[in-house]
Amino acid sequence: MTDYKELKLKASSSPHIRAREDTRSVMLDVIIALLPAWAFSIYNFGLRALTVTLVSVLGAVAWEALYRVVMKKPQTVGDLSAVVTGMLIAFVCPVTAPYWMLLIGDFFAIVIVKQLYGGIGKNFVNPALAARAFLFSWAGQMSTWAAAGTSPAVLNPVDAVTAATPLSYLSNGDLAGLWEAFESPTRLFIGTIGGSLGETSAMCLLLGFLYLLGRKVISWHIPVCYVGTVAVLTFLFPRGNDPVSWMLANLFSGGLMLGAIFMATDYVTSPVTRRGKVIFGVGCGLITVFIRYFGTYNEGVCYAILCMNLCVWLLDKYLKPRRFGVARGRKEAAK
Amino acid sequence: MMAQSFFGGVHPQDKKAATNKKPIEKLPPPETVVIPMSLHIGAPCRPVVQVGDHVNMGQLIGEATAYVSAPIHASVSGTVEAIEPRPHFSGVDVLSVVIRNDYQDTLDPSVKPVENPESLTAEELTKIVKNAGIVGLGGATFPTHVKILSGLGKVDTVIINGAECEPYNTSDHRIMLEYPDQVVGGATLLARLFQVDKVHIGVEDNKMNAVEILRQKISEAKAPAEVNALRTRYPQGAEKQLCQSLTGRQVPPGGLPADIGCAVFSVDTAAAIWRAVYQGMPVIRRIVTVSGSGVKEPKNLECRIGTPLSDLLNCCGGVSEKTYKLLMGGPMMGNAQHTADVPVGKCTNAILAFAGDEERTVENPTCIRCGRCVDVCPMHLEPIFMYQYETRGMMEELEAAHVLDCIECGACTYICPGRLHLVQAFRTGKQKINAARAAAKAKAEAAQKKEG
Amino acid sequence: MLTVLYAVLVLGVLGCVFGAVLAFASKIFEVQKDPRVEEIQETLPGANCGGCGFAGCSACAAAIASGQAPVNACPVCSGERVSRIAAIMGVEVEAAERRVAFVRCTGGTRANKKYEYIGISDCVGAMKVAGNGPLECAYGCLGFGNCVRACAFDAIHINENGVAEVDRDLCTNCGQCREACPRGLIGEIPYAADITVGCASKEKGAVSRQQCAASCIGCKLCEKNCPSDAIHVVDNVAVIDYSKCTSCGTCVSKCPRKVLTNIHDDGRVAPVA
Amino acid sequence: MDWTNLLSISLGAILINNFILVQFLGCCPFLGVSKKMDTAVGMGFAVIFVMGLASAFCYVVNLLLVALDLEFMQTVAFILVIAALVQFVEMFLQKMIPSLYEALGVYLPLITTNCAVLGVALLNVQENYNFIESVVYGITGGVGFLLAIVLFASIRERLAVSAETPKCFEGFPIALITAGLMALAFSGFSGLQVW
Amino acid sequence: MSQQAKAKMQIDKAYILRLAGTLLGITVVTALLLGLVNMITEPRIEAANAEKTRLAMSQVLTAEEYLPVETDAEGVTALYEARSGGSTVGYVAEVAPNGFKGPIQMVVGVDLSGCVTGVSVTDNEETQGVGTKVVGNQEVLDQFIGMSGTITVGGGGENAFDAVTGATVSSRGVTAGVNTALAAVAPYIAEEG
Amino acid sequence: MNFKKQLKEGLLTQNPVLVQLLGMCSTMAITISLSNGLGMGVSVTIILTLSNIIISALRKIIPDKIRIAAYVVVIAGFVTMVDLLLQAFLPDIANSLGVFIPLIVVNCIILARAESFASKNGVLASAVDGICQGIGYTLVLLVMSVIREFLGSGTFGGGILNGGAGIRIFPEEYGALLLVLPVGGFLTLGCLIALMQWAQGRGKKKEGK
Ligand SMILES: Cc1cc2nc3c(=O)[nH]c(=O)nc-3n(C[C@H](O)[C@H](O)[C@H](O)COP(=O)(O)O)c2cc1C
Ligand SMILES: Cc1cc2nc3c(=O)[nH]c(=O)nc-3n(C[C@H](O)[C@H](O)[C@H](O)COP(=O)(O)O)c2cc1C
Ligand SMILES: Cc1cc2nc3c(=O)[nH]c(=O)nc-3n(C[C@H](O)[C@H](O)[C@H](O)COP(=O)(O)O)c2cc1C
Ligand SMILES: Cc1cc2nc3c(=O)[nH]c(=O)nc-3n(C[C@H](O)[C@H](O)[C@H](O)CO)c2cc1C
Ligand code: SF4
Ligand code: SF4
Ligand code: SF4
Ligand code: SF4
Ligand code: FES
Repeated sequence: MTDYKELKLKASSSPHIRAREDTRSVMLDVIIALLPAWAFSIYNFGLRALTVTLVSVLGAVAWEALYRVVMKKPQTVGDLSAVVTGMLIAFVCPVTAPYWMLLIGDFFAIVIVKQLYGGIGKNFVNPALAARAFLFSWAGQMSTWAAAGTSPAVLNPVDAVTAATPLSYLSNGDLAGLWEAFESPTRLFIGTIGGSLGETSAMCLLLGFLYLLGRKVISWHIPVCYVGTVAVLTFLFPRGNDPVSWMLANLFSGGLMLGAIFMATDYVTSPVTRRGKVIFGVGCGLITVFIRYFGTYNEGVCYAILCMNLCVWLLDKYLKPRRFGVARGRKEAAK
Repeated sequence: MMAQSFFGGVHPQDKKAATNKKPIEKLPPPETVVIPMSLHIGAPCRPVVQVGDHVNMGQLIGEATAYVSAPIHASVSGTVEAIEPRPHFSGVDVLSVVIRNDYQDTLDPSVKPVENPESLTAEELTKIVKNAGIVGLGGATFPTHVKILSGLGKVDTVIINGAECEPYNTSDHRIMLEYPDQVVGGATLLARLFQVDKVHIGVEDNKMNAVEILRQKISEAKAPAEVNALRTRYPQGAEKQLCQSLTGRQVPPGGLPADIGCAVFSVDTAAAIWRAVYQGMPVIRRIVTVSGSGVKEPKNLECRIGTPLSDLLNCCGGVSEKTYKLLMGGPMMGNAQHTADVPVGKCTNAILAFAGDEERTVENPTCIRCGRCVDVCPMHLEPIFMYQYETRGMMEELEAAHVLDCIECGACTYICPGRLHLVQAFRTGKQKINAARAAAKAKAEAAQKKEG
Repeated sequence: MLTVLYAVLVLGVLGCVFGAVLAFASKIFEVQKDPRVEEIQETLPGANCGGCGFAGCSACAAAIASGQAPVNACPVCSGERVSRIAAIMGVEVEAAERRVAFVRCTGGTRANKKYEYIGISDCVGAMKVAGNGPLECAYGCLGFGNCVRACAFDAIHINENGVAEVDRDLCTNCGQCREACPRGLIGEIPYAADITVGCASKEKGAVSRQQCAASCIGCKLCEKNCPSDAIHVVDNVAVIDYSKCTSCGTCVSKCPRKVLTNIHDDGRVAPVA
Repeated sequence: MDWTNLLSISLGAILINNFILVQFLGCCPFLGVSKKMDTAVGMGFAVIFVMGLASAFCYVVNLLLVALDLEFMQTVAFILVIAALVQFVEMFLQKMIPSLYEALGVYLPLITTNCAVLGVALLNVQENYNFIESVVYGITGGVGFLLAIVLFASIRERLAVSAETPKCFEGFPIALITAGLMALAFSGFSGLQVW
Repeated sequence: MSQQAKAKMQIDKAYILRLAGTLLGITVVTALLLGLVNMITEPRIEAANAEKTRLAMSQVLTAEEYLPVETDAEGVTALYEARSGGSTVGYVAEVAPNGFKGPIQMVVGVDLSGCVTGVSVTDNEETQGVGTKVVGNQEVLDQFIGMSGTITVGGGGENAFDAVTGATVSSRGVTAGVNTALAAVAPYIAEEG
Repeated sequence: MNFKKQLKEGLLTQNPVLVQLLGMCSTMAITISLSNGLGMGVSVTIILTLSNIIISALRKIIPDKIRIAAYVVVIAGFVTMVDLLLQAFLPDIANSLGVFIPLIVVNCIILARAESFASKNGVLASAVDGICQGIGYTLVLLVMSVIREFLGSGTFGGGILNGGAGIRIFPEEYGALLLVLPVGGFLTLGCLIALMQWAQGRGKKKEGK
């Protein structure tokens, strides 16, 4: 029968089976969830939406590969997290953003924010959002918005047709002007409006949300708490006399959905416990509304998430799960 | 009733279909059995036979040397060939008694049923359990008589653990199907022992046929027992989680089920108690599931304690040459073996050989902070941080993160997409903490001695 | 001119007042401290390695100053440092011979493996997996570097053979690595020692020959040939009595397994062909 | 008393013109005492305390200087006041409230040479704040410092257990980059106008 | 104060005197030096500042002399009457509207017909590269020349200031400053005319 | 006394910013143009040298208890003098350095040198120390300024060359604005110190071999 001495055995500590999901498959799920929004952006902004995203993804992957080679560290591009970062960087930039800017953004996100701290899982702020904040170095480029339904030239989009985004109406409290320009909340929801490449279609982003929820890639806590907080605050403190439409306008414009679904949920830069996630989401919502109402930036999502990123370790540290076997509310006996 | 469940846990593919319909086969006893003198938690036994002695089946060959210890019996009749360290499934070599089988299975005169099983006192029953060498057959191998003694008077809920939540394993399932009388009989004895009017038998709801058979036997025998179908979720069978599922109570940190009035026995243990009482038979056999992608013909086997692992595998048609892992125990808690020479022990509920992609380890495990480990930990721990503390040598933080609460269920490791070796780090960390504690204690004691 | 006068006045008054207030305050709020604690602490290496048994260097300094610990309590401080502390405390100590840690294994990649180990890089952790870790030899260095992580002085590293090796110049003999090694492999030799035994296997020769290409088989050739009676096989492994060893190198040339090395020859353990 | 004015001063000092992350005042203690949370918190409170006191004292001294047309002596006079104040407070605490001294003591001397304290005194003059405003600005400036250093320390604790930084970036470089990324996040508040 | 402390202090009178004396000495010498340096530099600094203001004013409205005028208009730090050849040619207002980061110090010249003759930014904290596109670019600021009444930001028309993209806040700031100046000057022009 | 050794220490091995990590506020805050860097560097060097001299001269007179207060007054005196002189003669630089000139008082470098060097060494040595450390500080400021100005605004020599506008190297709209903002200060100094540590590491390695 079998000669057991001949077997090439391995040994490890238990458990000896592992779930099928790994880092790569998780990232692949996120990419899949981003596809509807990406497809919509190509519909909305033309071919340049495609090329901009491709350049950004390639740039992110190339920087990661390069860094790993230069630093003589094991190659990690296979885990696809750089692809996600690259896609999201493109998603948060205007479609007219020049390619060189995207490459700089990729560099900032991948090398400075992520790899200097050791790569995936080690960075403390969201690479794509940090890149966006850094790209505000070129504030002019970052606040020129191609109008929906136009297709800026793939190579040199200088004379692209630009238009105001819903956010610029919101920051002036000009609800009437908003509906004049964008008709109805339905249009905002569908997303045939101006704005960052991937943020316009709440509909497609929510589709991605459902996919991620179904695949159990993310839990509902952060997105729901985040969007919920914004909804409550904008409903309670509307500008203009129509709280409901003011609230809807706030929910469906700007990067709120993109941020809440794909960026605030980034594992690496959000708390690991449920209670932590709830507070994280609420915090993001508060800061977002605060900046949208009072800030000089029209959009607060990026900075809100970045600021809450800074608090993650505090939330992790002070919101531990309740210890098994210790009754709720009772102080844990020391030993 | 669908019992309330515990927090966390995972749901791996159970892979039980390979064996759960296969009746238990009796494996012919081997030429020699190797019986280690350590088949339980606690102090190892002292051999009471010498090389050259003839022993009977069921004869005492190793006697307990401490309070937490259990006697060991010969599983075949024959001559003692050697008493020396031999490979043991724990990984280290252990002093073992090697018996050459004379194939007579001469029963030792000490093996005889109790005369008046209905009127046993708790004391007598405990003594029988002790002499029969019964230990936790669910895997922990804690001497059952010690558990009974420490629980007497405190326990108001007796639980029989038929969860069998580990994938692949079907030995408990087959016991419940084929020996329901023994299980129910054991439950009746335990009910009498702890003076409770009902024993809860918890069975995961992927074994509804066992639930039905047990219910039928209970009503036939009017036994003081009740079967609860439990949600299929690993680690439903871990005793703290089982207590929580059935009673809603949580065992306090560092505590035992007895602290919340529970006592948990596995179905096999219950059956063993019945056998000890009604047949006088000590623990010398074991029902083992042999399965896994490397095994040609998965089976449930009944074998003698001390049978080498290779015998069982051979009985199942041998293993594929691509086999890269041999396990004793289930895939979540079992131990990897480096040789097929190790013998079956009292705790061996399964032997698995893997030749497929079950392993799925990666070269550079990296945490992506997904938090799943935190979500699944049934003990409400935060494996991600415990891992970081362990690997950075931050022992104080590790201890403060309650690593000592970890039941090593492996749920976190199973789910981790970064493929970290979480549980191994916690085992290591626990050992280091305990070693440091012991060292500190020794130091303090030495200092005291100096002064005194 | 008036401005200058005002300037002088205002600042002068401020200076005067603060000078006086601080002077009063320093008297009223005076707190006595043992200045020696600070001095000793400055002399200590500040690595907080814990080798002394106190919680870091400052605790050790306090203990020395209060007389609870001897002036040479810090295992890391040698020679000059100890005498400086002794001077601070006003006592005398005699200098001890400098000793360093030594890893008694050179097997590593040359030792046979039972199986492929998968798991964390931790010697204690590896020993919890089947058969006390992947090596056939139960005494060999596992090379997962618990000792390396324990050393506060960067004095011990895993070499290219996959075994730990001490940098004798950096080693302070604090003993942290010794405590960290689950194999108990790390011994102590005089800093000046030349000849070392690179194996700790107590296995019988026949067995250890099978397990590892770099094992001491207890053949006693060294013992028989040593002109100074300085090397003996104890428990199947050679042991050197450094008080007798003259570094003549006879044993090194006789050892059939090349387990003995003169580490000062080329500064490191010679690889076996 | 104009509450909104004080509120907007506070908001400015804490978020918009955070002393560390926007104005670069007090970087040495920020970087030096932020390895551990508890020390960072201690430092933060010590700074609040001293910045508040310094604002008040310097305001009074400044009245004198202005009256005598001696504005050019502000720097000298302020720093003298601060140095003396810090030393006095240190001695006072050491004797009278040893527990507080244990908590804050080691940081107090560091504060003498903390740009933030002199900075707040000078900025108070520059912004023409009255007494109450000055004190509020001093205290909330300290609160901004506390916020920044606590977040910073918490991140550094996280890095200590998880980051794998290239060797040459270990220690201060990565701390500075971390501070830079924090400043990036705070830049979202720049130009905030609530009232 | 405890008896003990008193005793201690008495013993150490000399020490205290020494402390106070040393500090006194150092501060006195420092103050002396400072006072002297100040005596030398003060006139120069004042002259430089005055020259700077004059220069800025002459840039926005050429005149022979600028006489300060009392005003209580909100937001105006100073108001000057510009005179040439004995007659008033216009007014110059110093204003400090809020920009992106802080106040923008600027001077605005207004002629007797109430039209802007020039705008000059003397000090600002706007962001380099963004705000400076407005406050640092004389061409942009020169847009204001000739405007009167209330100026709007964007929207086209005669009295509209074209905001610089990406620097709307700074644009609004300077426009507000000009409007403040115009409003402050208006009553005087009305008097004059 | 060894001028060469002290210079090497000031510039490299004991560089006040890159190695001793002192005086970082001003280093990060003002280095956005060459003129700023140069102005600040020279001011600090002068003040450092003068205060070192005075403190060294007075070191035997000043009692320990009021040591810090006395040093601080001396330093503040010099700072104010420099400030007044700058305002009078170089108003543009004084303007752009703003509050950071008075803040030289609390620049940790000056007090640190006073404490650790001038209060223990002779007048001449202290003067040399002041100059060397000042040069080391100035050098870092210049490097920082040049990098940030170049990447941030696309110019070289801002505030000095080309009538104050600096020599334009690439169009302004391509400049990475954030590098001249606080973010850039932190990042640039971080990278510079990393570079220094890397060089030190290599130096050590070479020595080892
Ligand atoms: C040192 C030790 C002492 C124990 N003491 C008791 C006891 O007094 N009573 C009891 O019911 N179980 C006792 N146990 C057994 C535990 O309750 C439990 O069955 C065992 O740890 C394994 O359980 P598990 O398989 O759920 O991990 C003890 C176990 C150990 C290791
Ligand atoms: C993670 C985990 C899973 C377990 N699963 C089972 C199981 O499925 N069936 C079982 O009988 N015991 C299981 N056990 C052992 C029980 O905790 C407990 O030790 C046993 O039920 C006590 O009975 P015994 O002493 O009779 O073995 C498990 C333990 C752990 C820690
Ligand atoms: C770092 C940074 C600095 C900025 N500085 C200014 C500034 O000084 N002045 C200004 O008007 N806008 C500035 N902005 C731009 C404003 O935030 C805002 O985008 C702009 O005023 C809106 O302009 P728009 O409506 O013309 O697109 C800055 C933006 C960034 C990212
Ligand atoms: C649910 C999810 C969301 C993610 N969001 C982001 C993101 O917002 N920005 C980003 O750079 N990477 C994102 N990633 C990819 C990856 O986690 C990220 O690059 C890490 O921060 C790298 O350490 C995301 C990944 C997942 C699974
Ligand atoms: S930490 Fe321990 S108890 Fe929790 S899931 Fe992991 S192995 Fe199980
Ligand atoms: S499951 Fe794994 S990857 Fe996820 S947080 Fe836990 S350890 Fe990290
Ligand atoms: S090698 Fe061992 S004994 Fe030597 S310094 Fe390092 S830890 Fe201490
Ligand atoms: S010497 Fe010991 S601790 Fe060090 S690597 Fe070898 S086995 Fe591990
Ligand atoms: S230079 Fe040290 S705190 Fe500013």
